[in-house]
Amino acid sequence: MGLSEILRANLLSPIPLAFALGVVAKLVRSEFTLPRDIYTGLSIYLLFSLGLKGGVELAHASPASIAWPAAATLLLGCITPITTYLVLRRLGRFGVADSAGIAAHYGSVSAVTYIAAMSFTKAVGADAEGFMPTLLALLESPGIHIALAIGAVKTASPDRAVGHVLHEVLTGRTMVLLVGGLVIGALMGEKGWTAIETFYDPKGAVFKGALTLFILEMGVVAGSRLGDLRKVGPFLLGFGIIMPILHGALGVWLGHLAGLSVGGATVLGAMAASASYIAAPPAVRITLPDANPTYYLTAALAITFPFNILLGIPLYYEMARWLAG
Amino acid sequence: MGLSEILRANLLSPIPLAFALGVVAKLVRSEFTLPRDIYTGLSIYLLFSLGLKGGVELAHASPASIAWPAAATLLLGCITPITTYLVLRRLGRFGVADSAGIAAHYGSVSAVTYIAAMSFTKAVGADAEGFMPTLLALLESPGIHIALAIGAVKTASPDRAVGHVLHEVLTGRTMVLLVGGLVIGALMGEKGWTAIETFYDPKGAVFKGALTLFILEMGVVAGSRLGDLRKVGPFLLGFGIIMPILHGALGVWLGHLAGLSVGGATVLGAMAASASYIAAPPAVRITLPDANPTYYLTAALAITFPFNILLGIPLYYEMARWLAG
Amino acid sequence: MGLSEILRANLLSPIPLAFALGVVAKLVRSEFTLPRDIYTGLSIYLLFSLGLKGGVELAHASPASIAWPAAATLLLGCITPITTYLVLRRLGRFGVADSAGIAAHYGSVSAVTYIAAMSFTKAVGADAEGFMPTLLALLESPGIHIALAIGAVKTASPDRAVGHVLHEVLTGRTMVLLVGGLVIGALMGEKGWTAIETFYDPKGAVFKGALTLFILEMGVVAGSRLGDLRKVGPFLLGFGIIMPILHGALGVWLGHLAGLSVGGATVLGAMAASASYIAAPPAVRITLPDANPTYYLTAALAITFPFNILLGIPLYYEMARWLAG
Amino acid sequence: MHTTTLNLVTIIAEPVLEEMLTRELRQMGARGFTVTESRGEGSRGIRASDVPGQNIRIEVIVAPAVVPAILAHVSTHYFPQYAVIAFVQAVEVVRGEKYI
Amino acid sequence: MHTTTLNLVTIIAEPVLEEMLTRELRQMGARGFTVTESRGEGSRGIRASDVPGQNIRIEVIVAPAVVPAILAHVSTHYFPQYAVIAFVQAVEVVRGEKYI
Amino acid sequence: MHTTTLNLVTIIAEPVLEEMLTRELRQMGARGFTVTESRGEGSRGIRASDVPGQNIRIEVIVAPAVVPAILAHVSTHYFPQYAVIAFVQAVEVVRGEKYI
Ligand SMILES: Nc1ncnc2c1ncn2[C@@H]1O[C@H](COP(=O)(O)O)[C@@H](O)[C@H]1O
Ligand SMILES: Nc1ncnc2c1ncn2[C@@H]1O[C@H](COP(=O)(O)O)[C@@H](O)[C@H]1O
Ligand SMILES: Nc1ncnc2c1ncn2[C@@H]1O[C@H](COP(=O)(O)O)[C@@H](O)[C@H]1O
Ligand code: NA
Ligand code: NA
Ligand code: NA
Repeated sequence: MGLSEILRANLLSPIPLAFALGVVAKLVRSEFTLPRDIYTGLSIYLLFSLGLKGGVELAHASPASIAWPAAATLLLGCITPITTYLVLRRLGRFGVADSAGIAAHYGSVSAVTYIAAMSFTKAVGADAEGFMPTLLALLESPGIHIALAIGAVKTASPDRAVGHVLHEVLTGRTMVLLVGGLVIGALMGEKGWTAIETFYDPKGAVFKGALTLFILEMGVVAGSRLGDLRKVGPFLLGFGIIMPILHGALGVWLGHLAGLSVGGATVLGAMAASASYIAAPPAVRITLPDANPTYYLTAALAITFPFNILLGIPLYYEMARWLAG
Repeated sequence: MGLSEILRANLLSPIPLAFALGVVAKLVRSEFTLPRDIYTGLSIYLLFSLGLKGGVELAHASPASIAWPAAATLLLGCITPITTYLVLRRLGRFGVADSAGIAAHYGSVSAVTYIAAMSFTKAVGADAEGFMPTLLALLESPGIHIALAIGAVKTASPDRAVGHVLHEVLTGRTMVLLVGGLVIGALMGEKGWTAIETFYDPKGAVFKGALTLFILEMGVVAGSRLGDLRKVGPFLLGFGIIMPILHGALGVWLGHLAGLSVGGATVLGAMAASASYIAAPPAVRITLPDANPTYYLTAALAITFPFNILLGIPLYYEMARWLAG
Repeated sequence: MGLSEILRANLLSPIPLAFALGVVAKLVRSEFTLPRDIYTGLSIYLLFSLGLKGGVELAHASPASIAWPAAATLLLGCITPITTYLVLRRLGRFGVADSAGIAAHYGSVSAVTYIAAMSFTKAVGADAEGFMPTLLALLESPGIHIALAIGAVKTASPDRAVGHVLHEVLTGRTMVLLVGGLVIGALMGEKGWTAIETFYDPKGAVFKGALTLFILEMGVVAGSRLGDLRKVGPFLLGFGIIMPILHGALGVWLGHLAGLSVGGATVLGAMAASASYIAAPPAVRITLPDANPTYYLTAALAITFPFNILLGIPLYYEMARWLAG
Repeated sequence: MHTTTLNLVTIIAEPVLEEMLTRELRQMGARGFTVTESRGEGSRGIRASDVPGQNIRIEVIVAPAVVPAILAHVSTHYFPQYAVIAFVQAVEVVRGEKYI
Repeated sequence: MHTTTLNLVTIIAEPVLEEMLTRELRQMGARGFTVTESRGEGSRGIRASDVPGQNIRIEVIVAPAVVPAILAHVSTHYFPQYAVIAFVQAVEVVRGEKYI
Repeated sequence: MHTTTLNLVTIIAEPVLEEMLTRELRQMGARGFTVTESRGEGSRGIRASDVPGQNIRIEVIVAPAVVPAILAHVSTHYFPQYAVIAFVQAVEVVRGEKYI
């Protein structure tokens, strides 16, 4: 189908619609919100599902087939925080702390954007490789570490916390559930998996249903940041859309070189284009207190995330198709 | 099957049994209770499910087929709060605040009673129309607004809050999830729905299972109000049973006139007969501080709700069958 | 299959793996943890599922077939707290309070160990009787009552609380959900059950999936107690492994005499071998303040529970097979 | 360390009153407030939430001059009809100007 | 605004003690109490909940005359064996009679 | 009932600071602390959590001698860049030695 149909189909899929509902709820000043523990519980469930399924697939995959994609992912984890930092510092004239803080977000990855990309590729019949969750785990922390390192070096920041914070990122919820899930999934094998598949399968209705509720709340959170869009200024607005496109293109291209399918390259592009809003914010808040949270939270949550799930992913898909010729 | 069998089948279905268990737990002074966030999470899930499924059905329904039922529903939303107010004020000799406060509850609707009616009609093989959730959304707020307006006019109540409160009702959890769900459901269409059906289908096991837990907790809450039954006096006790029957009959009749099936008329009757205990209480507490919460909470939760799910719904069904001749 | 394969299959099943992940997360000093309300909500769901399914099965079972197994279970509920008390007091030279406190834990039962035993027996094709949940409910409280009675008699303990505490145990979450579920399950029958089976069936994917998350958190909790292993001393370490084996053997043997199948005897053995960590701790803390919680919590959670799900259950299964000849 | 003596007013109230109370406190001169979920019992058991006894605990640091107005307000608008209590303490704060 | 000076006794304790403590406080003359969930660390790490460090924070406003009895009670019945602390402050309240 | 007069320092801060603050408080001589989840508003709305306005409320009972050090520490390390406030009160405690 053509781009326009693809876009339309994507916009009318549950993920963007649930996100829009959350935003609208905030716009009409509704007090609706998902209880915090439910929100956390859903994110735990979603991440663990990704890990488990990824582990089951990993057991099948040949090391060779993963090696290059893994290398490409790590490379993205090193490049994207630096490009982000330089663009903001040089072109955007942002301070060191703000530039490094935002770089930590864009150097990491958004699991929900990843999920949206996976279901998009499936919907258009271009399934990504089964080992993608492994790449998701690989992309989570390097970018944050590099960005915080840049920040620590460039600022006379009180490093009383840095070491502790890096450890927190490495042992955070996302890593425990993704990596832990990968190991469990790989060890328990098909037999163990089939017994819990209906509950944990990322392609199943339970996962998709829970995801819809989670994204509804993400919409509420993003909606509460819309007011800040004015505060962040035009440069960051543009940055929040153009940077993902550049990182997305880079991700798709590296994925292509690494031998990923069209679907796989699309998802890797979406991962590179996405910005973390779970692991990065607290880490940045503690190590770069001078970085303004309004900047990095608004850019990641209220600009880049919606752009990716609404338009970015189909765009990266087109890029991947074009590269695949 | 005959009424007695229907009653027996209804009493032995999960909903009344779970409610009874909750009440019994309270009677034996058990400290069992569902964590508050879980309770809220479940209600969010249940309401969103109703909205989504209703939206999918709505996409199929012809405007014509809904017009009259919708009109009938709105009419009920205007009549029931007034009848409630007059009965309490004139016959019951209740004060203005108490009468208006209780009217706000009985003028609105209980989503769980609606769900119980839907599964009852399905069980007896008289499925209600697919667009019923739309009617549920329509009946939610008018009654509250009218009752509070009566209260504001009749009392020299500090209206410093009324406007704000009406807005809260219109943008409350129920409305966001029902209306928002309806829109999403209608937009995503069959394709989007089938991907999440197992999770959200109100006729499915996940929905019914979650509902059972939710009602178990409702039983606990109602059980903690049994002690108040003595406080509310004989009139309110009778009111909590007779008023629903009258409103139920009116709802069934209007539903019948509006062209609803036997199942649809039964459900509309149950909606009219039910009393809200989610949206109404806080609204009344703020705008009518002189209204005694013990009255409206006990009547709605400990009298009318159990009556409807145990005996009321089968009764409304008999009325509908009788009208359908 | 041989014991080694059985062990291996058991170790690589989701339950032990999820538990291990939780422990490892704590070992790497991760701050990961399931929100408390989610943890509570999951335990409520799991217990209610066991009760409902057990009730459905109970409706089929003949009183005769349950009588002896029930008697055997109650007997275990009277013996195990006393053996525990004597072993700790005489051999272990523990104080009265500590001995009675730990006895209250080992005299009761761990629902998760029960579930692990049920799914183990199913996995090896030796399904246990359908009425096992009834036995689980029977074993919950007698042991706690007896142990606390011993403690109250032997110490000049302020009995200002004992009566109240015993009531709390009898009306606690576990009893409400298990007994209540049994009654509801028995009353609603097959028809009611099939409507919610996918959600509540303990052999289904939803139950198993939720269980995995619950056990992941149990691993975290147990992991946070590993440091205490040093504090409890060598005797309690050995006790936490040898006592279960003895109680397990006793349970298997009594189950065999009571006419249970190999699977049923295995599960009864696991129940007898297990130690409660939900109902017992608060009861002991209030009535036996001199008992050191570090002892009973560490023994039950960090020693006996892992031992049972990793090695104990397969062992009890071998015993049962051997007895069955 | 230079500190200033101000007043900490604690208001325990039914949850439905949170938004109204905090808005009014700001109007009466509070520069901020802290809300904590709590539960409790008192002379009057009534609540409009189906979680009986659920309360909110609002803490607000203000200049002593503002206290009488706050107490008068809650006394007239809330004490008669709602389950609400309020109490005042003296507290030492740094950056006293922040709260005035 | 007429206010009365009373005492606010705050007791931080293990969750299992909530029901017993609040019941006893009422018996000792408290007209009400407020409970807040909290967590903490102190000299004694032991807890009987598998959520280590979970605590409850009980606040009770009473007449000064009642304070010694409360402190004596918690000192003898709870301090030795449970993770419990208590501290007292003076507070100004409206409707002083409400608490006595 | 013999009691000692000590100081209760209450710090309201962004959640991300909890571990750092409690560790530093212990280093400065606190024998324990109590943390309560809360939410609030103040002059500075910024937060690094996507739950805006979520706060923690740290209570620590210490000897008066320790208070200046604590206030100085939060003033220099936290007030400039974080949403943090602190206030001090006098409290009567039993077992005064427990906190020193
Ligand atoms: N003496 C008291 N000490 C502490 N808190 C109290 C006291 N009396 C009332 N409260 C709190 O104030 C709320 C409302 O009190 P009341 O209006 O008496 O029902 C109660 O739910 C308690 O949380
Ligand atoms: N110095 C302190 N400041 C504030 N809270 C404390 C202090 N010491 C103990 N606590 C609280 O009292 C509880 C029990 O203290 P402990 O008996 O010392 O373990 C702790 O979990 C803390 O919540
Ligand atoms: N005047 C006040 N009274 C009570 N709490 C306050 C006050 N000002 C600030 N706070 C609390 O301190 C936090 C940080 O304040 P701020 O740094 O002004 O944003 C707020 O979120 C409130 O929880
Ligand atoms: Na990225
Ligand atoms: Na109604
Ligand atoms: Na046992």
